[in-house]
Amino acid sequence: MKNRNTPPGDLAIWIFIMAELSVFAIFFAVYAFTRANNVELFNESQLTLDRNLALINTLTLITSSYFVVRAVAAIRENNAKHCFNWIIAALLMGLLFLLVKSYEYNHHYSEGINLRTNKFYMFYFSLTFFHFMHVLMGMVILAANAIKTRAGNYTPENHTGLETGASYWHMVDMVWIILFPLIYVMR
Amino acid sequence: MTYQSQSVAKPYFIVAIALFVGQILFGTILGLQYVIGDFLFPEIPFNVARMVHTNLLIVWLLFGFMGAAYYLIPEESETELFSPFLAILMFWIFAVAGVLTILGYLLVPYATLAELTMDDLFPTMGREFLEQPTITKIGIVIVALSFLFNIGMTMLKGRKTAVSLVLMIGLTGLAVFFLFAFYVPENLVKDKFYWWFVVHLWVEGVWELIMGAILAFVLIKTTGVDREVIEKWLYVIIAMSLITGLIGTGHHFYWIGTPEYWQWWGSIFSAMEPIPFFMMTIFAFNMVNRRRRNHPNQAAVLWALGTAVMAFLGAGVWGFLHTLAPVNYFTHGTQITAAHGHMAFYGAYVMIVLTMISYSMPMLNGRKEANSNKSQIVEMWSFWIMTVSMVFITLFLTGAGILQTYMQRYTDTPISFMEVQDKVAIFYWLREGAGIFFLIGLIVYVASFFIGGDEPEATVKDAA
Amino acid sequence: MSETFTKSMARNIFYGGSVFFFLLLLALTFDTESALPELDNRENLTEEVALGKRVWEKNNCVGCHTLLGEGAYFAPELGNVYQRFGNSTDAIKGFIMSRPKDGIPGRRSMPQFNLSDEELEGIAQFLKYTSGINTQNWPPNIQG
Amino acid sequence: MYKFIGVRPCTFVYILLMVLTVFTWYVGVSGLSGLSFAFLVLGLSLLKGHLIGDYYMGLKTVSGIWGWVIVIWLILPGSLIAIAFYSAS
Repeated sequence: MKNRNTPPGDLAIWIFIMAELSVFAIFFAVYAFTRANNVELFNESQLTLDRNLALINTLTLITSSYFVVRAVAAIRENNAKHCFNWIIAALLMGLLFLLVKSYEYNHHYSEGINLRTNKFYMFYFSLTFFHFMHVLMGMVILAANAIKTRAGNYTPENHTGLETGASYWHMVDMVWIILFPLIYVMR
Repeated sequence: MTYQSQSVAKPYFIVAIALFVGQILFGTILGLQYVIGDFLFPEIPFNVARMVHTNLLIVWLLFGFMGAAYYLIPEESETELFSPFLAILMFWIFAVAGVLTILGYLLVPYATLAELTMDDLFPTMGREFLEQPTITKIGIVIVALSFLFNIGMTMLKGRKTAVSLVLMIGLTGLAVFFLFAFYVPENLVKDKFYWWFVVHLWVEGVWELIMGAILAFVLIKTTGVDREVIEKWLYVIIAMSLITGLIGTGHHFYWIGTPEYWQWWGSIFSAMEPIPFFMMTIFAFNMVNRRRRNHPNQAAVLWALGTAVMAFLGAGVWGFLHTLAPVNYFTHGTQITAAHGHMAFYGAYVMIVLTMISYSMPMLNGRKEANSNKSQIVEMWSFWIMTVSMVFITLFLTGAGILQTYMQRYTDTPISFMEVQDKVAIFYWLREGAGIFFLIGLIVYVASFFIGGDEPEATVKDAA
Repeated sequence: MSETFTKSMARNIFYGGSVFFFLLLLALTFDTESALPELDNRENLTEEVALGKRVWEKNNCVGCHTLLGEGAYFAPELGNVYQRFGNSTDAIKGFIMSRPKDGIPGRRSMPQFNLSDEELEGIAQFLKYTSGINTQNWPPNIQG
Repeated sequence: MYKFIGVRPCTFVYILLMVLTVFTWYVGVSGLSGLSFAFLVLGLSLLKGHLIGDYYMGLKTVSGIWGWVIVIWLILPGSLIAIAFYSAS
């Protein structure tokens, strides 16, 4: 049932989302083509990454995104309290993602691996760090949403602000869903 | 003119145009020196003429920006300027400092100027575009701070609009990033790296905010489109400018001793830098098409549309041409860069200042809304002569640049710089010709202020 | 549901986006700073080189030449002039000293700057130092 | 919101996303390589992205171009990645 012409949330965030997605799309494509010219280096370096931690992080982000979906559903059912709780749960999952990723970074740095080690790590760090900052940004937005929910600013009729934050958060999740197989699995 | 104090903008604009004339005169000297190497040598060597050319550009654009702010801010804030006296005082300080600096360039060798201004105490001279003696730089900071204080206080006591806020952020950023001009480390790589924090973050960062704000102001005034709509798009466009432009700084960090990853970051983000300029073009035409009134000042509307198009071509398209690292490897520091620089500066910043002058000068001269038809027609002629000339300057420099890139960099049997310069001389002659036409266009522009002054104001019917 | 596109959201994105990408620029700047020691040839940055850089600046050399591709495009690139002149600082000094005071009829010529011996040595050492910076293999060939 | 035996559609989608993710991880840790596995994993990820677009972002209820933005976005890098991996093998 198609009942609207524009996506949920403020159209301004969708312009922003499109810009962000374009950057990621170019980055992904450039990664793939650079890999095509350095297959051995990429395959070899890829093996040093921790796929288990990446799995945890992927599940974490999907779960977090799901919580945000429930938060929006809750406000539509006029339950601001549940909505708030769902957002907090989503934020905690975001925090878990950051912790796991930081642990991973720390591990790399302790081994002396950084942006400049080789082409693969250049892409690995650039893409994941760029995404890492998006998670941070998304959490700031969600936190603002949580405060507004608490203050009773959202109603079942009007909760565009929450939808805006939710859309951005799902975008961050979706980018990771492509990033995870591309960098950690595909070889 | 709604507020008396807006009139302080007038001397700023007049000096801006006078310096513009000087800039173009020196431009034609430079163009000639490209083909007649000993022209005016050793009295005015190339480096001095170039310094005058670029510094005059920067200074007159700053005069233009300040004049624009002094006109725009009171009107947006719906209040008189905080201190017209301070504005006039700063005008004289800036004008005198600017003229003295230019005279210093011309009258004594640069090394002597460095001695005279005691550059050794706090060395900041001798870097491209930032050649001003340290004392002049300090003067610029003082003028900029007083200026920001003046318009900031005006905003505080009046209405706060998105246009004035964005303009204020842009001008503040301009002052803040200029501070990097005082950081001149011994380490050449660091020197170059932070030099771009002035140059890039100006022209591909905060200046775009200034440009966007002035364009939005003129569009609000001349089209009558709802302010909400224009301001909304202003925010979206400048957001895109900074999103792409900040990391886009990386396109200057490919070959100056910085890590390789800048080639990737710089290429990806600067490839998106044309987007905000494209949006600006769409935005300007859209607003004019949705106009609720026909403004009698058609010249100002022409400038506004022109700046949107030329900024996209010069900054967007010509920038994209050589921004990707694999291309830039061959084109870095050739005439391609010069071609891009000329059209981008003209399209984005020269034309936006001329847009503002075109819009506000009639009121500053006591007219109600617009100049006479006769004057506007002359002004529009100057628009076309200058703009078409600039297109040709850019095309000829691009031709020279492509040949230079091929012969000196790309081919298997590269030949030396000076030999290549001889081989592409025809393009420099053509460029000089286009430059003369530009100068003629500029003379026509200046003439438009003295023509049709005693004729009645254009009305909507006449202009439409 | 009606279309929502508000000025306040556009403003928030402008502020948020700008801060976000400025922080990213700072992070990359920080990383660059830590990478520079391997790239910028600082082990050869002697007193003499520092003096040479001052000479370079005081005479506005960048007003005609490019250095690592930045500057004016009127005279040859100097980032690799040391190699182009056969890895010889003497050749560089000789060239600078021999410029005619009144130029060359009809052609471009470098001015005669009347540099002292100390300044000449400095500028030559500065250009030698510059040629040792890791520029990711730029320029493409010896012609600069 | 429409529910099926008391369960929201988004919950079904959530479970599906989790299962597909574990499968992708399994391909990774068991060292399965080669073009067919790369394409399988890529295809599943694009499907996951589409599910997020439709059910999480709510684009399923949007008609017109905005309803397609995520699909279009997925196809662009998706096909470029596929071409790159194909050319590398």
